[in-house]
Amino acid sequence: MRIGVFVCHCGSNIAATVDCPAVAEQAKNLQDVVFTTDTMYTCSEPGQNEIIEAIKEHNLDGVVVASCSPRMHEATFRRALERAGLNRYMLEMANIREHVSWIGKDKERNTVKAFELVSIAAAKLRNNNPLFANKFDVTKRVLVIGGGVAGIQAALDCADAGYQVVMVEREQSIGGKMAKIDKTFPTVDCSSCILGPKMVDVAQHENITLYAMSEVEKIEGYVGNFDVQVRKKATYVNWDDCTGCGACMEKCPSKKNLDAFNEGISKCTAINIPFPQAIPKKAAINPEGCMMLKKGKCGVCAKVCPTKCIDFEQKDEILTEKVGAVIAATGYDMFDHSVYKQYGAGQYPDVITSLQYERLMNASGPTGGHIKRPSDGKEPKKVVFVQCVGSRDPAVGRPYCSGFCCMYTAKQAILTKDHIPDSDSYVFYMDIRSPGKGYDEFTRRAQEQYGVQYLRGRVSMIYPKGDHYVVRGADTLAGTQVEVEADLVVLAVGAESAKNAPALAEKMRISYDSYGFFMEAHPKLKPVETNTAGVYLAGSCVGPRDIPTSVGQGSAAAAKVMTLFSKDKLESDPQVSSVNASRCVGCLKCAKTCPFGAIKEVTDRGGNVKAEVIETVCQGCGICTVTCPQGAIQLQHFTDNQILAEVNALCQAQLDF
Amino acid sequence: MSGSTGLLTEGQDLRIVGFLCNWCSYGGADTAGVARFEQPTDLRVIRVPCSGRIDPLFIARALLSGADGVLVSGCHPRDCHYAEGNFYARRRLEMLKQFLSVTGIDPERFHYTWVSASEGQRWQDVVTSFTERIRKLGPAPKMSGGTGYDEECLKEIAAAVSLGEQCPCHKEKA
Amino acid sequence: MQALAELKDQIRKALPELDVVIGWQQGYDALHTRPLFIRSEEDIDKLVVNEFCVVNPSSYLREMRGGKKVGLVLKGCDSRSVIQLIQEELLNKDDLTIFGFGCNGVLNHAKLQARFGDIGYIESAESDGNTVNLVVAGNKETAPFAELCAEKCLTCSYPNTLQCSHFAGEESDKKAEAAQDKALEEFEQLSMEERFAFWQDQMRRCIRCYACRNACPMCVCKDHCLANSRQPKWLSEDVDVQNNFMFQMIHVMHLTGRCVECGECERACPMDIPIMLLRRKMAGIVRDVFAYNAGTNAEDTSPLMRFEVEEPTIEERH
Amino acid sequence: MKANPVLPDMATVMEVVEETSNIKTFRVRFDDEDVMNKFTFEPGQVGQLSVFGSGESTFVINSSPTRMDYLQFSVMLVGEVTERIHQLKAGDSVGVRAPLGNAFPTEEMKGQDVTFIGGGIGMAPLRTLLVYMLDNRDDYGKITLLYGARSPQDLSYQEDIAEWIGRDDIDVVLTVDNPDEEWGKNPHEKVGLIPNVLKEINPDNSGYAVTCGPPIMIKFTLMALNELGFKDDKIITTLEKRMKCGVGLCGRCNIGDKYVCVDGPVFKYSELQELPNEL
Amino acid sequence: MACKFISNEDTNKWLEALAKDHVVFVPVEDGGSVTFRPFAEGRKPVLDRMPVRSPKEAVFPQTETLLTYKYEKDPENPERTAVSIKETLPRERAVVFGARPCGTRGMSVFDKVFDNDRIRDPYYATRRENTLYITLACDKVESTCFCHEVGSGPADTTCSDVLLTPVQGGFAAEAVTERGGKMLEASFFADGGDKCAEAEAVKKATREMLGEAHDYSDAPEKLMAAFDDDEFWEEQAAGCINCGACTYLCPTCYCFNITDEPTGTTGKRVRTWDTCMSFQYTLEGSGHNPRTVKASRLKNRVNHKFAYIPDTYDKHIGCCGCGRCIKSCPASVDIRAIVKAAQARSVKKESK
Repeated sequence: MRIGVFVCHCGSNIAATVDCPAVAEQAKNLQDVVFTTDTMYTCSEPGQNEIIEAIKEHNLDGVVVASCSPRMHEATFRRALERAGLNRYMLEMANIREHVSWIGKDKERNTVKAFELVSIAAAKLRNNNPLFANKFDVTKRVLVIGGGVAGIQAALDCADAGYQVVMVEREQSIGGKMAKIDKTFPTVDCSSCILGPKMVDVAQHENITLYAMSEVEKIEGYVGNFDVQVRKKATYVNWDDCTGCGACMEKCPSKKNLDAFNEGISKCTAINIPFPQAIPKKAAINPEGCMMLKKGKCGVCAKVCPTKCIDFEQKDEILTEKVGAVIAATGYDMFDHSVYKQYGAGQYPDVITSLQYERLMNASGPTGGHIKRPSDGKEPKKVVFVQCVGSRDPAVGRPYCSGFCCMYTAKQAILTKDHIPDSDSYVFYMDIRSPGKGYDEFTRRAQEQYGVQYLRGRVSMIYPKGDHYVVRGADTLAGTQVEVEADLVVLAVGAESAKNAPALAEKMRISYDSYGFFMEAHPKLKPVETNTAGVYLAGSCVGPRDIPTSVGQGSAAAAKVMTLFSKDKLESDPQVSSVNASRCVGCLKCAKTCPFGAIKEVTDRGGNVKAEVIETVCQGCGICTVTCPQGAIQLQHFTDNQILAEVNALCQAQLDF
Repeated sequence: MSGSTGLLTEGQDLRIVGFLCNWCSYGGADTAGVARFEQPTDLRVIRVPCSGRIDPLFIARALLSGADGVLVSGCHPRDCHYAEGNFYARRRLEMLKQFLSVTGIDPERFHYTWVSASEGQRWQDVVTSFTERIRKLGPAPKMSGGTGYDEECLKEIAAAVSLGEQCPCHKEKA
Repeated sequence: MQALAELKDQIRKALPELDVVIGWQQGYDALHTRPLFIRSEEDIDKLVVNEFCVVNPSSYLREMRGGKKVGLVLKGCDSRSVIQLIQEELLNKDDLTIFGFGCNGVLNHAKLQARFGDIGYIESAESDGNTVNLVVAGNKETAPFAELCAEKCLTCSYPNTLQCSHFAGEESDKKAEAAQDKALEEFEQLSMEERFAFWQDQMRRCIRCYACRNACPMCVCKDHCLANSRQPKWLSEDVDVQNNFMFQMIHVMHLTGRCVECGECERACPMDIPIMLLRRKMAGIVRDVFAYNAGTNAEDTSPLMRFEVEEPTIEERH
Repeated sequence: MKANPVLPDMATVMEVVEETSNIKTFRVRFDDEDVMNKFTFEPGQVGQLSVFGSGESTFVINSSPTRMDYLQFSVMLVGEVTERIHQLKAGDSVGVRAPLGNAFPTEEMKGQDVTFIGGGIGMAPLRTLLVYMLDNRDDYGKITLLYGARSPQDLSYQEDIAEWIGRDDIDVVLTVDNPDEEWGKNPHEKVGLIPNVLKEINPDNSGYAVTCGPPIMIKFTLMALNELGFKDDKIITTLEKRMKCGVGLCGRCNIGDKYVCVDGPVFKYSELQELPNEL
Repeated sequence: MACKFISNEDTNKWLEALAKDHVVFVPVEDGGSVTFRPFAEGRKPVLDRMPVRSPKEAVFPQTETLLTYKYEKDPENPERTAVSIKETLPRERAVVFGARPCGTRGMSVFDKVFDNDRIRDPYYATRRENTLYITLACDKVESTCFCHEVGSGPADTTCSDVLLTPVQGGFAAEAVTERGGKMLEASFFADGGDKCAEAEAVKKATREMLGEAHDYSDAPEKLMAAFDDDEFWEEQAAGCINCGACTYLCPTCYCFNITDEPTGTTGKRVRTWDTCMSFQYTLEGSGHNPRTVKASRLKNRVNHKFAYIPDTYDKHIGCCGCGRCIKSCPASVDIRAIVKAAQARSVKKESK
């Protein structure tokens, strides 16, 4: 091998505390080093040209650059090598700036250290091999999981860009939480008025295929080439023919079923369309309530259906789709406040959740927008809002802030005053978190303009007294215990990860935190990417998000997908693991520890089990290399021999000749 | 095999080998550099993609070959670039850490920790305190000697060879 | 011996369904047994079960992957290795038939040798479980069993074969009260320097014959051990203290959370190097940190093959 | 015999020829001119090539003793040592221990027809004998070469082949498994497995057949030669074994009580049949 | 041969005297086992037990440096690198004291292979020339002893320079070679007197303890006849775990590996004991391996000792009968039984 060593002065950044010419001179003695030099700015145009010329002139097949951090300029120098016709992986860098010149003033010791870092780099380089990227096709279709506002936005952006979109929605209609909300903060405009048109766009867009009442069963493959199985749950209604006329709902005798869309504050029929603006507007039978499905008697809906689309024999259906990218926008669920025994454990009819309250206020809700107590239908005059129910409370395993409760509580308090002008509202809060455009002004308006009384303190107990409730809590500002009598108590429940989110994460081979929220590839710099290439995130599946953030992330994820799809072929990073089949004993421990599912079991010609790396899925972490007891699976560019060469260069005693 | 030590000049710096993951700790060390946080010069860093790539045996190899200390750092648990690498690393490294004592290699010579890319200050603290610790411990005892001809034997050989041709019974045959 | 007769009976009944049954037979002298591979009826009578049945028959399983129906006569300690291999999916439990019995412990040749001179001079030895009666160069000798038995028997928690398909004779009650490890405790009284010097001296004696590795039932890499590889090259061919010790490190690390402490490595060592100290230490750490006992639960997962996001038993390292 | 049979002589790489994607030919000269001048060997003998720090590997000396400008070794990339050898460039130092082993029975073959059948890297030992015979052309009868490889790009010694095709005192037939578009335009370019093409050529069975190549090819070529009526003691092949010392000490290349490194690598088929079955 | 006497006390003094100008390998207690180590202050020879390791290591150490090399850059032009190599012939003078006759006899195989008309290995030959063997005749036998069956015996003098026989109060000493005779001129030796007769009686008694000798003379032929009987070899090898204990402890096993061990720009080429029981031993670069299964590897070891060496070297059995391979085998594989089985196998086949 013929190695060239380039020691950069970085102006005086390195040269001030490292004797660069001495490092270059000493490096001449290293094995296989045939050329060394020191340059003022190696990364500059002339500096790079010097490398290129030296490669050609001295017939180099490997280069060590001693300069700044590889995190800074590795890509730069790799390109320089390529321009000179060398493989980009025949470069090693010695970080003599951040790790040497900038952290020590002793020039003599710095110089020794710099030389030794060059030695390590050269020792590793002697074990480097040219690596080549594989090219593969991209299926330019995207799967969007979840039809909430984030998913809708992502789907519409991708579809508008001309890509096919497959949207999978677990519920009967898309729209998500936003569809249930009455008004949005801080503008207090009608939620369904702004969401509705987008939902219609989804239904009508020629590039979008929507599967409602469906869930992702399985995802296999890798970026650009995912095979997705979708389970389309039985609705007992042939949706191709259903017109959403609602005739069935009118005649259905089973009318006491849980109305999930209305958060359980009202009942609905067994065959149902959840709300008038539902997309798709199709009826579905709840098998738990349907007399025909339970007892084989009834069938009224089938009789009244004008298109004869009722099918009691319908079964779940598995569909397969090929996509190149996945956007997960599975949203969140509401915290179940029944764990709070002191708040009545969900047993008091007039202690309700904030989302139930939204349905009470909503004109399309069960009360037609009139606020009525669930217990007796009376209009409440005193409404107490309790914040941080299931937020910022380690005792219930929810130490995080759900972020948006402060805002919606203020909104609900304001709306309460709008609906019932002679009412009084009280809010128990811990802190008011209102960062955002117009947010703080909004909470202030609730207090100052609408006279909502904010009490800073936790509520310790709610108990019924006569036909109303006593809310006992602390007022930490006044330093007293307070008791407020309420006709209705609204618990501002926090957000938690969607049910089954961990299971879905495992299907997508992405990670999730201990609360079940999906992990982004980097919380700051890669907020919508995951560690699995081709899988992106949007909205509250990552953590509680308000509407504008969710919409923004939907667009961001769509933009990532479009970037991915802008290429006809993808290149896989060759710094991935590779199995030496002749050493592999097929124990498959590597496959068991791979976080990405990048290792599969194969059988060789002799019938022996071997491990094989799916190069496009492998992310190059090297966990497998450590797991493999035979050292048969090696992470390219960071092989055992490469790292051992570095260790030996540092520690091994040199034999006297 | 006696011979000069590896690269590190004896007497001056100690041989401290660092294994740093590319995404967090190597970045943290860079951050410390950018901020000009002064550190002892003894540490030599080997960059690996992930702490999950660090085979405890690399550390064993370094310590057996004569390293005075080994410092490993990765992303904080939960912040692994590869999601799970440092979770595996934590278990593997902890096992080694606790095991070392039985081999007679002072476990204090090995330390593993977590430093994020933003924690330049912390990196400085980690390097400084670890280097101080190793300085206190001094150079590590070295493994030497082969089978058969052991240390004692080598001395004997030297003595015998110095006698050379004086050896009475060999003169005959020569 | 009741158990032996029952074992033979059970094997005889099961043999038609099996390709081979591995057990022990008398070796070249009174103190040695050797593995027995029963393939036909007439082999069954060669079976012996006594305090010299030191070999762990499951070490031979690695050669038998691939659908062979294998029967094994196993001591309690031996059976743990099979359970661990099943857990690692290296064996198919349906291919195995385990014949179990209650073990009263086995004798240790190195201890016999240390006490009575060369093992080759001991003509016979018999144990009733409490005392051992020997003939050494024509003279009769006796000694307490506990002083001559394998170290593992002193700390044995599993004298009866685990997860066996057939159990012969009575269960053994030779369970050690507390699994305290006196030898290790004693060793850990030494200073770091003394320990280092100890291993330096022991590793000087190692001849790198790899008997420890090849006798280990958990070494499943077969012919592809890292130690014999040049790509990757972890070890030099130099047989010296550093490389010899490095091999022990490799073995211990690869056995972390897998070692069933059967002691075969140390027993196989022709130089009698006490390498089980290292393995017992590691097994102890695994027990302390992960509350995991290798080879006792085939449904479990070895600690290094999994993780917890929060590790309450691992001190956070700052 | 040299004083120290395991001590190599220092030599320098003069030239490197890239034969195929994984075969390179190295031409080396001893550094000590005296050693170079005194060096002799016979066709078929092998040498150990050292790259210090990686080790030694055995290769046949595929130049001919009739042309002593340099020693030539062809090296296929298979492992650690060959990887380092492939990194050698002109001017680099190597160690050479040669000659080792036995040679082709060039005396006994005089006056006879000789058919060469080579496959892949197995052409190397044939090349030395072939060049030797061409340089002593009058001593031998009709010479036929059948050389096969996977594809046209996998044929080594292109320069030599071009020369041989041009001569009228040797018949050359080349065959490949995977032809390209250019292949087959000349009559000596065939497609198919070596044993099949051999039967097609049907050489005169009274002479010698020398064959070398991968084990599976040898197996079927020997069968074909038998079928064609060649006598067992006139079929010659070379064996390959893992070797270390090359001088019959280290033990590993034995087949029964014979050592491939001293009793081989050249064996007659009749001799092979005498050996225990452990190839 | 003249017979002399040395008292136990003087033996120690003699060793001290020898150790002044030799490396004197004596059997000592070494962590529970007995091995040969250089005689030094505080190391007490153990002469009533057979050493675990064989005396071959004095002349054929487990790791022998064949040469060292160094890559050196031209200070003017780093493109030019010179490699220099240095032959590292051993220079030690040594005495092996207290090896058993069987172990010493092991050298006879080495002598034939490493130093003959065809080839002379200078590393071995130099050490052999510079090493004296003072061998100790046996007065006890072990269950694994079978020296008498392979042409040796408890008082075999093959390859020894001096033979000591334990007698009351010391040793009867006989010179076997001329240089051995020189050694016995040392002042520690008295005339043998009636100790000589005592020694002869000890030798005779020990030989009698061994009993009748099995005849291995047709083993080469019978083993070769069994060569292709895979079932036979699989059965014999079933218990073998393919470690190298037998070969490394064997006084006659001489197979080795040669590898380069680099340390930066310098390094060495070493010769290390290798074992034919290992898979790597015959693994070829192409991945082909003529001995993939342990049965074929065990077959090679047995055949080498009982067929190939006798066939090549005038019926000299390549086994010295010390029994180390049996005694130290983790699975108690018994080479005697295997050869006997091969002999019996043929009988069975022929009788059919």
